[in-house]
Amino acid sequence: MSEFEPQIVAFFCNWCTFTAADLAGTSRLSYPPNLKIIRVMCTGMVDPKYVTKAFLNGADGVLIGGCWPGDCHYMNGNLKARRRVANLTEVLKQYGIDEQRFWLRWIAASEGTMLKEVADQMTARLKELGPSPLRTIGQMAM
Amino acid sequence: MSKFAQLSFQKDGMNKELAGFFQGMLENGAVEAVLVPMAQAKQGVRLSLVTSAEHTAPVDPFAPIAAVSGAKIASSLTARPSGRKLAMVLRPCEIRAVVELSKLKQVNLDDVLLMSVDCLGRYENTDFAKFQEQGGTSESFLENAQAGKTVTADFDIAGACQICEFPSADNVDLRLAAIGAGNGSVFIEAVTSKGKQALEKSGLQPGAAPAGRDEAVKKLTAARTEARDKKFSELRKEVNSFEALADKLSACINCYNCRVACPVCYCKECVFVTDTFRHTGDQYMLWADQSGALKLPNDTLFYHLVRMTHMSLLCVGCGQCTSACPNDIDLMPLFRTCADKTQARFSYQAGRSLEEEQPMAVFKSDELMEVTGQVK
Amino acid sequence: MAEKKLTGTVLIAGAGIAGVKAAIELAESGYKVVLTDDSPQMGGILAKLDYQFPTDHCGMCRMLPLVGREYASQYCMRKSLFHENIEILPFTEITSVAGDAGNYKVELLKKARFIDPAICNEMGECLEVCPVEVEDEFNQGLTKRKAIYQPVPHNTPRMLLIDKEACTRCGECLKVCPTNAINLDAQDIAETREVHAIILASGVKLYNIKEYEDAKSYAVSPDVVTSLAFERMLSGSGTYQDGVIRRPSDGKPAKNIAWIQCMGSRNRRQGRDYCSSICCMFALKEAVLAKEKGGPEVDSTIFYMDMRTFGKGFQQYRDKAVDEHGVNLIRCRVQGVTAKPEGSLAIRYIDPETNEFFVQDYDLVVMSTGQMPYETHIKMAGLVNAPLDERGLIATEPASKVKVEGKPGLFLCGSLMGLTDISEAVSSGIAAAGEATKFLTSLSLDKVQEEEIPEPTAHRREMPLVSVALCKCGEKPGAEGLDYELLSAELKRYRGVGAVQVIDSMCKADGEAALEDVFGKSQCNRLVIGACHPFMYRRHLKNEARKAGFNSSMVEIFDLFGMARKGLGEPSTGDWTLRSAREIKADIEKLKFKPDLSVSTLPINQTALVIGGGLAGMHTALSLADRGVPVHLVERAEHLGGYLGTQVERTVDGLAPMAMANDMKLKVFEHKNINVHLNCEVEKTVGTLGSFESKLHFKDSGEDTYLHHGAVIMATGGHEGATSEYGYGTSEAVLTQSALCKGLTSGDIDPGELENVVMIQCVGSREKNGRPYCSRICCMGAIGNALKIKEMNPEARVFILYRDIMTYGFYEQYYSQARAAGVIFINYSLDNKPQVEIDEDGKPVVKFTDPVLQEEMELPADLVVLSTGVEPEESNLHLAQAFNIPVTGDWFFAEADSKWRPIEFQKVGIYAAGTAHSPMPLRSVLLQAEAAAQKAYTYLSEREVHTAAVTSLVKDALCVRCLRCVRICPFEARSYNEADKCIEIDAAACQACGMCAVECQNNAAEVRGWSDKQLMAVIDAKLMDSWFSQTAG
Amino acid sequence: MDLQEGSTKDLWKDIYNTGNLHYCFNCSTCVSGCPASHGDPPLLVRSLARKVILGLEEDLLMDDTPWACVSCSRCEEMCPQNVMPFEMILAIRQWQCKNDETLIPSAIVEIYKRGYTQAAGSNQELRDSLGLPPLPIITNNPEQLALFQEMLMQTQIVSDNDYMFKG
Repeated sequence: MSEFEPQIVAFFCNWCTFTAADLAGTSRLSYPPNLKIIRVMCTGMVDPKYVTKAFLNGADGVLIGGCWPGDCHYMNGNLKARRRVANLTEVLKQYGIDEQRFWLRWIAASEGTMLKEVADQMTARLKELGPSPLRTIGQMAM
Repeated sequence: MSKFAQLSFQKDGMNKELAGFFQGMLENGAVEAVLVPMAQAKQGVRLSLVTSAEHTAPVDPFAPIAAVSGAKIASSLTARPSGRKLAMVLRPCEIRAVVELSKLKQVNLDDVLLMSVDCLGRYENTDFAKFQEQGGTSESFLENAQAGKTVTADFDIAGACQICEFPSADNVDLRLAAIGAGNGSVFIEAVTSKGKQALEKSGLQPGAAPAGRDEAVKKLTAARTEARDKKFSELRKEVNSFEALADKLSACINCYNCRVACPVCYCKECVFVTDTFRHTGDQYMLWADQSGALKLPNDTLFYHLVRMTHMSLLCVGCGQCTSACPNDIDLMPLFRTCADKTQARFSYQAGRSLEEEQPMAVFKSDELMEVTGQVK
Repeated sequence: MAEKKLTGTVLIAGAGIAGVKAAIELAESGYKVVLTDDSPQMGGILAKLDYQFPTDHCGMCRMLPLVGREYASQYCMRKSLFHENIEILPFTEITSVAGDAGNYKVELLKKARFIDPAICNEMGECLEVCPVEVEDEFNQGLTKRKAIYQPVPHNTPRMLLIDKEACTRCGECLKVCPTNAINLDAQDIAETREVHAIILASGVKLYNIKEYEDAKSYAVSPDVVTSLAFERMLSGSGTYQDGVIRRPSDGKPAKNIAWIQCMGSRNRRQGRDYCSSICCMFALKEAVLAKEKGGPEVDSTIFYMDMRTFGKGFQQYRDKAVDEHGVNLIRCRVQGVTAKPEGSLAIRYIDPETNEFFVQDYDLVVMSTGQMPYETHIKMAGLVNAPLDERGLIATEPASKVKVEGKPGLFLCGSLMGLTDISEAVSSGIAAAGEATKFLTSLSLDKVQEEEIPEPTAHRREMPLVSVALCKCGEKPGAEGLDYELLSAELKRYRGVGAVQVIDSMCKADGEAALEDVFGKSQCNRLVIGACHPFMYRRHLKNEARKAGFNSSMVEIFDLFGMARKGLGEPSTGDWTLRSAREIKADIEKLKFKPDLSVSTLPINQTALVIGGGLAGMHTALSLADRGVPVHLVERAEHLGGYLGTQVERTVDGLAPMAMANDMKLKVFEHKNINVHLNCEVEKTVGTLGSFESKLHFKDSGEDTYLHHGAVIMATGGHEGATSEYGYGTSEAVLTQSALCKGLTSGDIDPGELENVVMIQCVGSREKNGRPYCSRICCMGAIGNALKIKEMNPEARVFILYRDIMTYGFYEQYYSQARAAGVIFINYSLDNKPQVEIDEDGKPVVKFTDPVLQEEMELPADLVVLSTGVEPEESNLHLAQAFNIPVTGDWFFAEADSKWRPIEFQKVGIYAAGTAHSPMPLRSVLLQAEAAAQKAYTYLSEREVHTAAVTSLVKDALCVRCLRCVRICPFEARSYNEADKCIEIDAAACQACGMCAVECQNNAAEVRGWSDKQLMAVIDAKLMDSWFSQTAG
Repeated sequence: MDLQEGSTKDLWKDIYNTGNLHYCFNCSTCVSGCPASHGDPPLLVRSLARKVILGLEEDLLMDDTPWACVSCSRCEEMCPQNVMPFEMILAIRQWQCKNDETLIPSAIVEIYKRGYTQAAGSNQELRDSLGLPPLPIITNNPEQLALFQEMLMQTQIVSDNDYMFKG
């Protein structure tokens, strides 16, 4: 029985966090393959639908990575993302998916190390938590 | 300071008095039209748009029924305004929905005189029919309900109303106050200056305030709030996992009636019926391939969860979703418990005020730090 | 080649921020650019800064073109920059420049990198084995690097090179290099470029504490670092890896940190009589960040002489730093630092308030090392044989900061102009590009002609069938580890894939044929290309695809060496291949539902509207008109000239605003392209970039007219502030600086009769309950007048009571001149302002405290002269409404981004110039005017501009007009058309950030190419793979 | 202080007429590391410069601190404006003497009494921290001091004013 490998869908902003991921790559800071990175132009572009769908489709965790407040290429997309995340968290929390599985993190272009740390931490945390409760339902959302 | 006028009547004379009042308003040009619940030819009571003073006789604003949310009708009447002065007589939950819709530019209150009726609850449509057959009238309902007797032999007021903590409405110009008015009288309270003018024009003599009202409203609110909290904790115990949620929604047939009936689901067409969710056959096959078997329609849970994220911030707890469900899924408590959380997160309360920005319409750089828990 | 001559080409020497901005600007307006830099990296010191004042954020990417964005790279500029029209040559020296304006022959020397980037597969095996370790200059020597290194860690491609000096030629790298990309015997390569104009942007050096002896008494320990080193200590890519600010010596957390200002600056004795002009804000920012990052227990102290917070928002930043963050400011230039045996650093200083001495221990001392002019000036001047002025800087034309004196076709920008901060560097880059454009148009040179490739029709309605072309990069051995067979097999199996083809080298000529083959054979209507570093020649690949018959919006390009490869530690073939497969499948899904992205063209009304007839407005108008752009110049008053042009005779730096204004007036009125409207104001405006309509209201006649124009420049200027302090208005002898200036020129005031003159600075300025900002020009103004009095009557005693003398950059020399002339400068603090009493015979008596002697002073003055600062025009408020653009709390216009877009507004097509933006000296006003003109010209020079293909759209049938999208759009790109009752999109303004799409709950708002359909399909693909890879083991 | 009455505008011309003096912008470099600034009263070089520039004649005549200067010329080396404060201090001393032949700087008395003008003990702490031995101060050595004072008595200025030194 091989160890449980959590599936993490990671929405990274094109400007800061995706650059950090790149940087981590070139700096040979390997981060766990559990991350399924999806590049979006801005965290403000991440629709709650995407997160919900990811969970319904069996993701064990969802990570949204964007620029620090003030750094956003589009001025304030990350601030809007933060409100939406807070709202969606309240909804999912009631049924057993909470902040431990759904992360929003600010990771600047230079913070390759932080990206690795966040990825490692989240993977480790999810390994502790085990598979997402939604996996068992097997009711997909397409 | 608000102003009161009293309408006194003999038994079964309430609606006649009210009809007189509306007639006055129309005749004296306080408004040019009134949207108000009216008794229909055979049976039932429906919101009706009255433009002639001669036709106010059948008004029955306190009738314990709301077949369709008045907020939706308010939207159709004002989103593209007629320019004519209109009075709208609505229940508190409908008023709260109107408040949210006006923030969303779906209701335009410019030429509107907003009136509320005190609400002790409504019966589901079918139950209301029975209620009428059993000879129930608005007056009898008001009397019994204030005495705490809403239950009849085989039915009670809608679940939403049983846990509704808003018997009286805010953000209105005029209130039709029945709670604590004592039998044989209804009060008309002018809340805003707009309301005062209208009241004056209607030709009624201003008088004293109903002595027992505030007390009675407080008492009722307290009772309903208690019932609400009880319901919340029950439901949270019952539906505390996605499995439980799935069970709860197992009867769902994806007819989307709940969103059609929902007063704050204001989209022309729900995203779930747009191309975004229209897929090809092989797409379905592929999805089935992954898990071996695929429940269809496949997006039940997805739909309800997304509707919660979209609408719970604006949910006013009217319960129309439950009423509309052809398979008797009691959606109201699901939404209210969710709304309770989401609205609290942004210390927002749907329908509380016209000034408060809706949570998703504003954002600050130095808020919700706990979401990321990061400091520079 | 004759063709080349036809296209206007500009060489930009120096790829610092100013040079890069100039390059982007020229490229955006369609000219070719050759951008060189001596160093192997781009971005100058900016590459090292994670945070920039006064926002404490990064936003470099906001410099990228907005409208023409598809021609340039769209990612963090730390990675690097790509633009169709820019040839970037890092690590390249200019050895000689022959020829003259319009026809320069530039000899370049491409220094040997010893690693061929075309072959290098970037896996960095060599980095591992290289035995040589040297100080890493990117981290200011705080860390070590190998002899083989990557100049900037973010760089993509990595641009590895070998440090010639450090390399021992041991050959270890050669052994491990799988692609034989390393050649230790590589030679520098000489090349020639023919260009029409040259922009010098080589910047200046920073004061080097190792180089100069006057740093010795400070640099006594490794824990005394430079401000740039401290920047690296704070950076995520520097030494701040574990989130703690540590001492270089022993790695202990630094809690008590001191900054010492003016290291190497403001030092006549060392022949450096200038102010570096960035260090004060730099130190304030670092002091604040140290507290924010290090936590409350960190203590920040700055030792300074004058805290020069002259820029927009700087003073407010200082106040915040002190009041909210508790940064200590001590006005004392200390003599040295003492390293204590136990490792702490002792600084002895005199407390300016009490004249008491203190000795304080610090864990870390930061030396604010300033900018050093001259060296690069001399070098550059030598190259292009440009004259140097008496200050030792490259001489520019009197009023211009960017036009080299007597050298048409030769321009300056950035710190070569004198010492600048980012904001002015960026403005100057734009201005220099503007002057260059002017010059190129005067030679009637062409813009870059795009290769016309017919766009094949998109087969949208057909069932999507995707073909995949995998480039082997000419068998680049780097691709070993990627199993092309397995990958193609895996992809062939995937539904919706019509064909998979491995092509030898797509980027080479034969790639084209191969693609045509793919298109011909398969019936595919969409194409995914997998290649290495596709971002370098993205458009090339797309064009190839187009030629082959694919609609270019139906083509996705995948980087085989990108995410799939990165993040793998030691990749086993399987991992890399499997990852690539997953990523490509995701791309396939995204592509399947991709709509046809046809570029829309935006018609441009090639006329400009300039609001404000002051020097800024007139200069902008002339600059555009000279390039053949028709201009409407609108002025509220009866006459042109504005405040400066009608009130100020001379400025301290020898300009004559009034004369200049008169001269401009003549030109303006005579100019066939300029239409002057006096006595009128713009009441309201509708429209967007390219097609504005403004309603003009004439005050006396009461008439209205309507102007149609494609762009707007706000040049509303400002005026001297009002005051009732210091007995102003109660005595003839109390007057403002401008009154004194007029009096002196008109002769109404005779300096011969003056015995004592007292000037008071910052009247109502830099006060929370007054004007919270610094007006920047008052110190220079006062000094100018003081010098004039001294010159006409050396016997007169002139006192200047000041808070901080703001003579930044080379204005410092006027401060020195004034002191030399005997002007006496006495500092006062806000809590102990001078007092002015008017005695019985109306003579003002000034009372103040001399902080040096700690003594109350009293002096009857013949004149008390007040510097009452600069105020913006109230009309800004109205204009802001009319044009839907923001103003600051002080009523100056609020630009889009204080550093990266200082001239623009969020709303495209509207620009600000001069004092409308913030108070500034005349030369800077003209610089901004030039820049604003250029920004507008970029669009106004075209009949139509192509908006980006990827923009947001409205599905009207689904739209309920709730206007949530309008309210949330950060670029004012969405608006509600009252007449047609529908949402309209300004395709030029839209940046496709997708916020509207999320805000709109039923997707009535959507971004082309980023639809929910596509994104959700991608999510499917990502997870789908994970499911079977789990089951498949 | 009334700058109209109480100051001599051109005093600096008499005392220290160099182009450099006026460049002083009171940055405090001269004082922050000045050994004599440890004295009591401290030598505050920048204040002297300010007094000269303002022309505070009275004040300056009474001022003993110039005599506390130990001629280390650090101020000279560090002054960013090349004011040459040490030169200025010497100039002030000369000017003081010129203005009052009878002036006997208190510094001489100090030298007579303890062999030096400075509170040399003041940096003992620093010396200890650096593991340096205490300074060989003559007052620790009475008979040497006696000889020293005897020697000074030979000089004219001391013997002529011996009343100031005895007891």
